[in-house]
Amino acid sequence: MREFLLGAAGFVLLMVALGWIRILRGPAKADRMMAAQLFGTGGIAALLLLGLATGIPGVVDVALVLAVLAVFASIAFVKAGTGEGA
Amino acid sequence: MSAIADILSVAAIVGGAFFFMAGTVGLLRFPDTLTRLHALTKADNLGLGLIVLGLIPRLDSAFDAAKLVVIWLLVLLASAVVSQLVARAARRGGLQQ
Amino acid sequence: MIEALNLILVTMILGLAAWTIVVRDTFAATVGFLVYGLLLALAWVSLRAIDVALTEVAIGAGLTGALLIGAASRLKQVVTARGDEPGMLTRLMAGLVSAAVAGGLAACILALPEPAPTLAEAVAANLGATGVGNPITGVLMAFRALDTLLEATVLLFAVVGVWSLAPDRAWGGRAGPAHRSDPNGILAYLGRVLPPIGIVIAIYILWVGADDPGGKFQGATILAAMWTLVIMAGLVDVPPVSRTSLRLALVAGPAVFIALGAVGAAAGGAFLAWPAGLEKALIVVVEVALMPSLAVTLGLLLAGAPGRPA
Amino acid sequence: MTAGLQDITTPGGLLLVLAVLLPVIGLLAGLVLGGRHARSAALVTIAAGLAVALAVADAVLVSGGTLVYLMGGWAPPLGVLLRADGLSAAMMLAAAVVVAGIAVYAGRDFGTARGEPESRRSLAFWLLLLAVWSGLNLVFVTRDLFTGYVALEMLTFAAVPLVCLDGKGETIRAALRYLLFALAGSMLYLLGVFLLYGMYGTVDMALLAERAGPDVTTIAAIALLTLGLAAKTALFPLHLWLPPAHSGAPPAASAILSGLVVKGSWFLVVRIWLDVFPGVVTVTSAELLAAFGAAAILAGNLVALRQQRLKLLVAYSTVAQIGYLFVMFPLAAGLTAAGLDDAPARSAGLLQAVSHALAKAAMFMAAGLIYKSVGHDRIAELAGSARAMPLTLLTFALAGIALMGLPPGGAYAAKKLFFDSTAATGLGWLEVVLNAGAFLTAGYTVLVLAHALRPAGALLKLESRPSRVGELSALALALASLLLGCAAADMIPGASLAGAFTPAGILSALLILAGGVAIAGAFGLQLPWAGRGGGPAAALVALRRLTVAVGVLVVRADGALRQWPVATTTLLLAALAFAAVIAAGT
Amino acid sequence: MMPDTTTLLGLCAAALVGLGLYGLIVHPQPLRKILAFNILGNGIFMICAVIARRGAGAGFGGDPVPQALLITAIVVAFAASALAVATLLRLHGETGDTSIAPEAPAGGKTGGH
Repeated sequence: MREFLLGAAGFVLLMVALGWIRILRGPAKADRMMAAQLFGTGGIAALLLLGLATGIPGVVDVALVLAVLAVFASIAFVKAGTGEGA
Repeated sequence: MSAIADILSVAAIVGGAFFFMAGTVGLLRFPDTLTRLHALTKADNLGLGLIVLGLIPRLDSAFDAAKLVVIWLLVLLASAVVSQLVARAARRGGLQQ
Repeated sequence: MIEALNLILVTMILGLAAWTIVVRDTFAATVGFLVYGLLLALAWVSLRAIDVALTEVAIGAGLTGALLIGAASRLKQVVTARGDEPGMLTRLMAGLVSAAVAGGLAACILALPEPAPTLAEAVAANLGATGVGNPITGVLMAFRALDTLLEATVLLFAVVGVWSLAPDRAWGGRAGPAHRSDPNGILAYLGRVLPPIGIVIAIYILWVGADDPGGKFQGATILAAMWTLVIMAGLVDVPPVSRTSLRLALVAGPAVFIALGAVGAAAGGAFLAWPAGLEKALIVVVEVALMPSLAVTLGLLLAGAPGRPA
Repeated sequence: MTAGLQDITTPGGLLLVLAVLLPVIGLLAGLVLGGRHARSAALVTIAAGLAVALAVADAVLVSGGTLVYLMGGWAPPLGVLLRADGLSAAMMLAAAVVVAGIAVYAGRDFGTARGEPESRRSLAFWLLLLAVWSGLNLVFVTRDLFTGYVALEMLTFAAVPLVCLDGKGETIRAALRYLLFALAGSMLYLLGVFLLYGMYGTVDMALLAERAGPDVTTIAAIALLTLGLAAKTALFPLHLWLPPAHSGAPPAASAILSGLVVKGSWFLVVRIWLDVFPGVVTVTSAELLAAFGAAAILAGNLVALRQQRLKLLVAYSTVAQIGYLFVMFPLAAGLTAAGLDDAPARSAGLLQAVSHALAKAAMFMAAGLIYKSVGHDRIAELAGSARAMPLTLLTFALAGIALMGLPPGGAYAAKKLFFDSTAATGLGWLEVVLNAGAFLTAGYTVLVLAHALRPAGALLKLESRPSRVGELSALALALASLLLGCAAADMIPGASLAGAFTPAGILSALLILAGGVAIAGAFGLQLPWAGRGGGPAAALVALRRLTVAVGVLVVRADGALRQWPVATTTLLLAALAFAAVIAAGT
Repeated sequence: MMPDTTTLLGLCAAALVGLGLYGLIVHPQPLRKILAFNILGNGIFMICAVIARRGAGAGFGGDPVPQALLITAIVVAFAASALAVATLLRLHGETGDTSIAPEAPAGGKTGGH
């Protein structure tokens, strides 16, 4: 099971790494923001998989903080990028 | 019991990973911003959701399980707000570089 | 398997870092940095540094990311001018020298002694005397409490420094741009929904910090982020720097820390020695007092210099 | 584990904690009270801090002990140790005196009148002054390399905003350049600290000194620590940030930056080379460090002579004076290698640092008074100023004499100590550099004074009279620097003034002054005596053309070295060079 | 033969330091220098985390002392970035540009303005 979880973490990481191509290509800021959003979600998924596979205590808390801060950073980011005041 | 949980777990995680793949493919292949946004939200909502679902049986405490659900809800919230802002800005055409 | 995962991780980290350095567009570089910070969290977990991962995720990726993105958006129209672009020779030299330093460093890391020297046993042997269960909290609040006190102080110095950058006409006023938003819009909605959740999480992280990974810095960062979010949503404004209550909030944490540290000196022990039997209680009091002050401090650092009259 | 506490913490050790925390408490109070009260809080704190520094000096310098304090009762390697030896106590006292002098000087510039709302400049100045002081005291007493890192950042965060208190564009640019370069330095330092932990499992100086050996990682760590600190000290050629920052700041702030802040990072170099790794560093590597210092002395002084503006001249003089601080290292290494006590090197370095702190603060204060009263600081247009403000120009002259190393200044005593032991260590080349430095320093002092002493066509009209209190506080610091040699003669073995006032001694002092006139004539940018009387001989004109060409060349080279990419590349190259030289010697 | 975690991440850290230094040297735009400074910092922090991991013992996953030092250093580095960004924004507000190149060779004829 451990190997399966680690494999899943690796797979998710590889998938978001492919999303990086979108960051590279752009062309619009919106695409970069979406790719970053995908990275955030994938990163949290990989972190949870890695944490439970290795049984390190406290990883869920890291993911929790990451999730809260990711919301915050995405908003800061989208606001800065779009000037959207909604 | 444990075998059933394992099978469910594996199935959910495989499903989650699949949706991440779908999200990435959509992000790369779809022609314009709004359709890419559509693809992306699937990865966010379903991909992480299924992985969380698959991991919950592997946790010892209900508290940790609750934290996992909160994480998923937080990501959903972020995704909803970001999509809305990006979509609106894209419609106004304010995002071309 | 774990090695393969690490290899993927390291490749992605280095790729993103390199891209962040070389890409021309500054906004794109900050995107890269944000994503890269996220991946670092996985590296810290791989290194079993959960407390560090919490801090780095909260401060490194969250706050620093928001800080840089805000700056990038305010400097959008800046183009490099005045023939500042370095020439080929400069780049070549810089590349060679940086590579040489990195190579030397790699050699040093490979040459680190085996078995590694460690204070883990010493910390374990003395942790009982601090009353806390998390060894890192023990180090930060007992063995090296001076560093923690000075760190809170150094943040305060930075706030004074940032404030001193205000234009004179704005002195006493508020930092950053005024945020306006549709009171029924989605951002305002988020600004109402998320902070209560964030505050609960911050308090939880502070609370578990005594015995498990977590603590005041991480909690304070979440609070600062929530505060900033509410500001960005246009629900409240940044307080003006001349407000006395704001200044009290800034200094309260360090002041309590110093006062309780002095209790140790007065009780016949030493400055920052927690009297026997009260160790855990006093550490918790200091942490609880520090967290709001640190949150205000970090939030103000993020907000920047006053730029608008109150 | 507080049982063994009494064994190590000495009575009076709490003074060290007070020295660090009193300014912090003053800052907290000043921030809350705000407005006018910030200044009152600062002044009360400075009075109390001065008393603490005197008490430490009494316990350490007069009674000859050391003060030790275990923070929280925890001994290293787990805990953090504070210790004050003679070096610490003397530096603490010097810092306290300079801070007090600056506070008196700045009283009017940074005051807030009753009823006036809080002013940004005033609040920031007083709080940042306290912040700098706290960081300095921490540098002087800590025996923990990581706490040293925190102290360095305290200094940087407080010093950088002082540069641009006036809010002018160019000073903000200077502040940003300073901040970014200093941060690069901090990072190298921090990397060195972490590597040492990886090698030895401690960051305590005494434990490291016991355990350290000459292996690759330790040598790399020493190189990183040294260069990180050199960048923060602005050791030539890593000085790109210093001239604009120190010359653009308000004069009271320049006095803090030039007199005190650069000494903080230098002090940690002393600890690292003399106390932590005397067994690892080699004489050759110390000579390399001194070679940077020698280059600083020559280039800094020459560029100073080519300045149009007084404050830039004084800033370049600081670049040169920082060089003096680094010539002590090969002497110490040489004495240690020869199995001798390195006390003369320590004393020489200490005297140099204290004397410079006092004199340079005084010089910047005097330059500030000139700027404010005359309305500009263009050296060539200072004619008549000596007559209009004699006390200020006297201060400038006395500070200059102290910097040249004429008796009875502290720098004179330092040089004497130095020359007395160079013979034992075979460092004659440094003696040549030091003497050349004295001539060059005399050169720009003479140049400024000659301009100021020139009678103005009409009586110079001052924009405002210099503040009497300001003049007196500057003069007091200059006199303190000049009389430091007398105090040193009493307290430091080997630092006697005997011979200073014999005919031979007086002759050599006069020789330096005469040399200064020649140097000023050779390299000065605009000469006060040009265009009067008959033209000088053709040979002299040709000679001056040559020397001016040299001066222009040095200025150009300096401009090239101060480019960001060049300076940062040099920083890394120097780190690699140090690692290579130390490794080659062991 | 795959290198173990600490070796691999140690080498990664050294590479990050190199990348950060390169960016710090060549980027004319201060904001990019601040970014590079953060990457340099991350590399240094990672070295410390590797050192902590190597010192695991007494039931801890890593030596707690360097981990605690690291937390302090991360917070201080954030304050440094914040101060740098504030200075940069003020420079931009005051002068309209963000260059930190020296104005002109000091001294010589151009010293006064």
